[in-house]
Amino acid sequence: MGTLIWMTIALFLTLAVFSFLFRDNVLYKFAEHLFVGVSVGYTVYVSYTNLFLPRVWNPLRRAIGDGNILLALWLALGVLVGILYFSRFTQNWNWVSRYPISITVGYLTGYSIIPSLKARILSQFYGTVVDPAGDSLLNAEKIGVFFKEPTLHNFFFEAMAGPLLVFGVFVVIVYFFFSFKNTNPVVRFSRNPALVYLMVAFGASFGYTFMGRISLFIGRMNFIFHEWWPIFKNMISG
Amino acid sequence: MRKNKNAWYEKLLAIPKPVIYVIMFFVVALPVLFKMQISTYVTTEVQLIYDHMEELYRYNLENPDEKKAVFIAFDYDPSTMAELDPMAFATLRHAFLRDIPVLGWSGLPTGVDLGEQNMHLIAKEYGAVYGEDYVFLGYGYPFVQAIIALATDVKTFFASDKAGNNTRDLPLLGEIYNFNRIGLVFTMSGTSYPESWVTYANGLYGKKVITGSTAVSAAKYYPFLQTEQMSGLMGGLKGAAEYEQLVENLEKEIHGKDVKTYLENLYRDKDLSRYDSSNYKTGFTPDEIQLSVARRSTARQGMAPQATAHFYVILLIIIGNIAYFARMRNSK
Amino acid sequence: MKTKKIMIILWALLFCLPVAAEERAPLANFELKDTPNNAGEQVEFLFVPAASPEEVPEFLLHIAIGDEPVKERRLVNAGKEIFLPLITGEAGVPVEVRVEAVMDDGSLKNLGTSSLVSRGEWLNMNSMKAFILGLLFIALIIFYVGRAKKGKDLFIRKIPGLEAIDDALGRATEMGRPVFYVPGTSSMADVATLASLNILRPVARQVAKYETPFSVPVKDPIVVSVAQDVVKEAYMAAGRPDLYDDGIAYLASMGQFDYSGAVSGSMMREKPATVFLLGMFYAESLILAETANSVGAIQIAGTDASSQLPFFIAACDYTLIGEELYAASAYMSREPLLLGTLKAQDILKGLLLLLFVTAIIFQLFGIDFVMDTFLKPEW
Amino acid sequence: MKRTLPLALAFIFGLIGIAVQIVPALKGFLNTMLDWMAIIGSFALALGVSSLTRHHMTKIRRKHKDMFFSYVTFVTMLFMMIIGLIGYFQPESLYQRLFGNMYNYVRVPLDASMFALLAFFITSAAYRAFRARTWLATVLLVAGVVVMMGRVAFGPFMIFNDITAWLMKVPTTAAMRGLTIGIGLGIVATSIKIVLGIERSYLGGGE
Repeated sequence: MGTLIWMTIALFLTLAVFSFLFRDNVLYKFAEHLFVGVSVGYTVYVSYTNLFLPRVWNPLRRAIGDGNILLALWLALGVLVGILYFSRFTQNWNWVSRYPISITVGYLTGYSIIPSLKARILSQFYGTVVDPAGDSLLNAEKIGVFFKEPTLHNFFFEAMAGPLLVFGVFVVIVYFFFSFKNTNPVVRFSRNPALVYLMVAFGASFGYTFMGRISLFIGRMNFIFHEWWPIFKNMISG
Repeated sequence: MRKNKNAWYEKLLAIPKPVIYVIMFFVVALPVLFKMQISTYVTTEVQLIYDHMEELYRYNLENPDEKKAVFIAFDYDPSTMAELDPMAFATLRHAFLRDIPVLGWSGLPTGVDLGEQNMHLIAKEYGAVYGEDYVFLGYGYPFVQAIIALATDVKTFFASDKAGNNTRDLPLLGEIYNFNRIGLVFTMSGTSYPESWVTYANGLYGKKVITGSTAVSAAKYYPFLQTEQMSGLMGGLKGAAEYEQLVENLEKEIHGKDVKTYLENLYRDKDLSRYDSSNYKTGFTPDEIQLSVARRSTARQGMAPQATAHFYVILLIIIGNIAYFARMRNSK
Repeated sequence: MKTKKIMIILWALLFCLPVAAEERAPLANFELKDTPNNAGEQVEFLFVPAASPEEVPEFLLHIAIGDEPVKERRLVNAGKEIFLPLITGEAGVPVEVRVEAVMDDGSLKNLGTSSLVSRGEWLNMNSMKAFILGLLFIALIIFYVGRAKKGKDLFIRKIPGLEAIDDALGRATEMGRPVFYVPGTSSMADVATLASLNILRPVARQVAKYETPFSVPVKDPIVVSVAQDVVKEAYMAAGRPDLYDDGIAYLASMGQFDYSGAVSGSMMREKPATVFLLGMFYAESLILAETANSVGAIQIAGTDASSQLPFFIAACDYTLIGEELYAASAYMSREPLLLGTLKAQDILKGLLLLLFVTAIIFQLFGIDFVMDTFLKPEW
Repeated sequence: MKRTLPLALAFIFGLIGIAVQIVPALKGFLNTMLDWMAIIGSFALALGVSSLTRHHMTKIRRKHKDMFFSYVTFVTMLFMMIIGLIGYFQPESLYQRLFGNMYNYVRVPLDASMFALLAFFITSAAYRAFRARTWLATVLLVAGVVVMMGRVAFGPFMIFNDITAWLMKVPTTAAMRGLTIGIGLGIVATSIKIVLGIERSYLGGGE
């Protein structure tokens, strides 16, 4: 019985959210504000139990208990810096809150430099010279496969796949040059091919994702028809 | 350009969004409601999975004292449950149907409860005994170390299983505790964990790795199939539906057409003292039978609304384009 | 006589050698190695079984790390080499591994020990390539910023999404409807959020000038305070501090979908004429973009999340694709400092492309040198 | 103090961020640094909650017509925090169960349903965007439709499945890779600008 009540609440909230598709209404407003409240309350709870206690409070107590003064001081300093955020609640001292902000921003941006260079630049280029198995993308053998057995499949999947990939990466990168004029022959030449690659990629990704999004809605329908309804039916029939 | 507001094409071009939404709602809801199923076409990469499992079954028949197990890594959490649960169900079913021992864990902290729950759920439908036929180890963390532990003795890595039993007390783990006696590795995940399984389990120890992935990430695993680093792949609901179909055919062959009667009689003549009620309660209520039967076709039931929704959107696009061209022609 | 004796012994030895060699043929080869490029928190144990699985089904390892009690691990002989990372925790920890072979009759045979003291390195050579590339980038930036400061005119191509901003803001003013600015749904850890806040400033200044109602719903608590500062300074710069209110930038909610639900709700109620969706987005991108479309707003979107770009392209009027988001602050401010970095970025990109083409050409002739030296990322 | 010190802090901590990656000996410090960021971030949460509170308080004070719903947000927020924390310190209590139910039957379905709205939005976006207005829009349209057909292809239509595989493997990978490289450069450039103090918008931006 208890489960049924809770599941009915879930059903009601599901329908309230879907009602937004037609127009903004009281049900949706209620669901939306309830959602914000529950979610923020939950985030505060999680931050306290999963962040503050295990990563601030307990290590601090342990560090003091173990006599690890250096670590304790460092953690306490972190707490102090964090407290500087509260200066935003004052009128004249609110610029103090810039300190924790610049520390966070500085550290996080500095930290992102080397991984970005590695993962987003070097390894992407490297992966365009050779495939994961270590074969060259401009592989004469694969083109040979096509000439031995000239099928459409071999043409697109073997012979042309590598060269087209390399060409595509090249023109797309050139397309995003900002400081070269359109009269530059390389820039002018790669413009249209780059746009074709981009549009194919966007169209294909859109179509590819469609299925996943529909699955989500099917999930909700399954909940209503195959989870809530049988239990409800059993309840009223006996 | 003067617009003819009453022309048919103008009306089609400006279909109000709520209308699109309502039709969409029915296009998906009706197949779900009427449990419509469409026949699935089994692709080679899914057939491979089935064949590998059957091969393992034959091996076990020939070597009854040296049975090999299936290892299932439930590397997913509730966010990708809709797509990956049906795969896990089909795999577990196939293993229990063929009496293949099953070991499992989850590589995600948020997937541990889900994985354990799923194992007990399906085990119950085949009367499998915890500790003898299957074991859920818990949270495989740190991930790579956990995989490597499977090369030596997994009992030293997991001193106790998820439920807190000492792993040395579980008879199954006394026999099967490392890769030597594991025939297949399944990983179901929406993350990049399958790549790690390929690197370590396949690369280092030559194990056959089978991947179940979400539809979105399936594309990136095809290269691994070509190089045979992966021995099979299920992508999204479609892959799950294919495997589900194959397993159901097998089940009908073994248990007969009527699953309901099979489930009702399952625990009738069994020695119930072997079952630990903290894992699952033996016997089925009518509700549970209904859910179990429904669960055998979750993925295939998802396929029909999937297909209708796709056709609906393609139809919409075609209508939009026809109307657009009609407007172009008339304005010229 | 003596020589004869020696000769006999030598001959005997020579004949014995194959026998002795066979006896000494190791059942396994193993070695402890220091893991390079780390702080000594881990060492590696490389084990290559030489005996067949029938002969030696298992090996027994006795692992001693520092003062910890000796651990035993069984290693099944699969005929494959095995690579075992051993955690030492810090540099200077002695590690010793003794190996025994478990023969098929169950007897144990000692194969010897391998030991080592874990060692930390000063520099992670795996990151050096990226580090040097970063230094090169900094040098280029300093060079081109210097040139820009001297007043050299730097060309920058048109970016349609940014050209449209003025018109979009003007439209909101004419219609008397508000402007919404969503600075992405990520935290400060994403550089895209910072890029978005860089665009927020000129937008806010323009909005203040036009006296248009403005709303910046945010998802992350730190981003809220930064966004408030940015908007406040922009209103001051526009000479309208009287219009500023701390409620312009506010925290709408903290989770992915409660945030998008709350923002879509506000859009439906306040009917903005212009909506900016700039920054890092996840699946909620389309919820925001479609709702904005439903209320008839002009949407200017931009993100570096390539998985969300298709949705913005499909649903929005203007989209800043990937990198354009980062170029925007230079484009809009025309500050020489920022334009200089943009030029440096292009030059570096050109150099990398050149390197890439060279690597491909060399690779075609079977020379991996360029590729391996300059492009191979080592983790 | 107001501007120079924050810029200096960003510079120093930026260098620390770089250093922890190239000096392995600092690895232990990296974890401490991450803890530090978590500590500082946990205080920002208070700012967030206060901003949200302020937003809704203003609505209530101005007697906005939706002020009732602002109360809904307040009450549920406090309710979740209080029962969550009581439940945390009294495991297995009624509070913990109530909190669990609020999570499973209120938050989870709301989250899933909001996410599921995408099924509708993606349809209307496709209807609007996939029109052959220009030749480029036609490319987008054809690629999109072919892939959609490929995703549910069966029997004789399996050819679409092959085309889909090719489209995803070659042109899509190429374009995404090109984008990723450019974005990577943009990220690095922006990061360097911030560490060097060239870009200072995040401090409010005034000179």
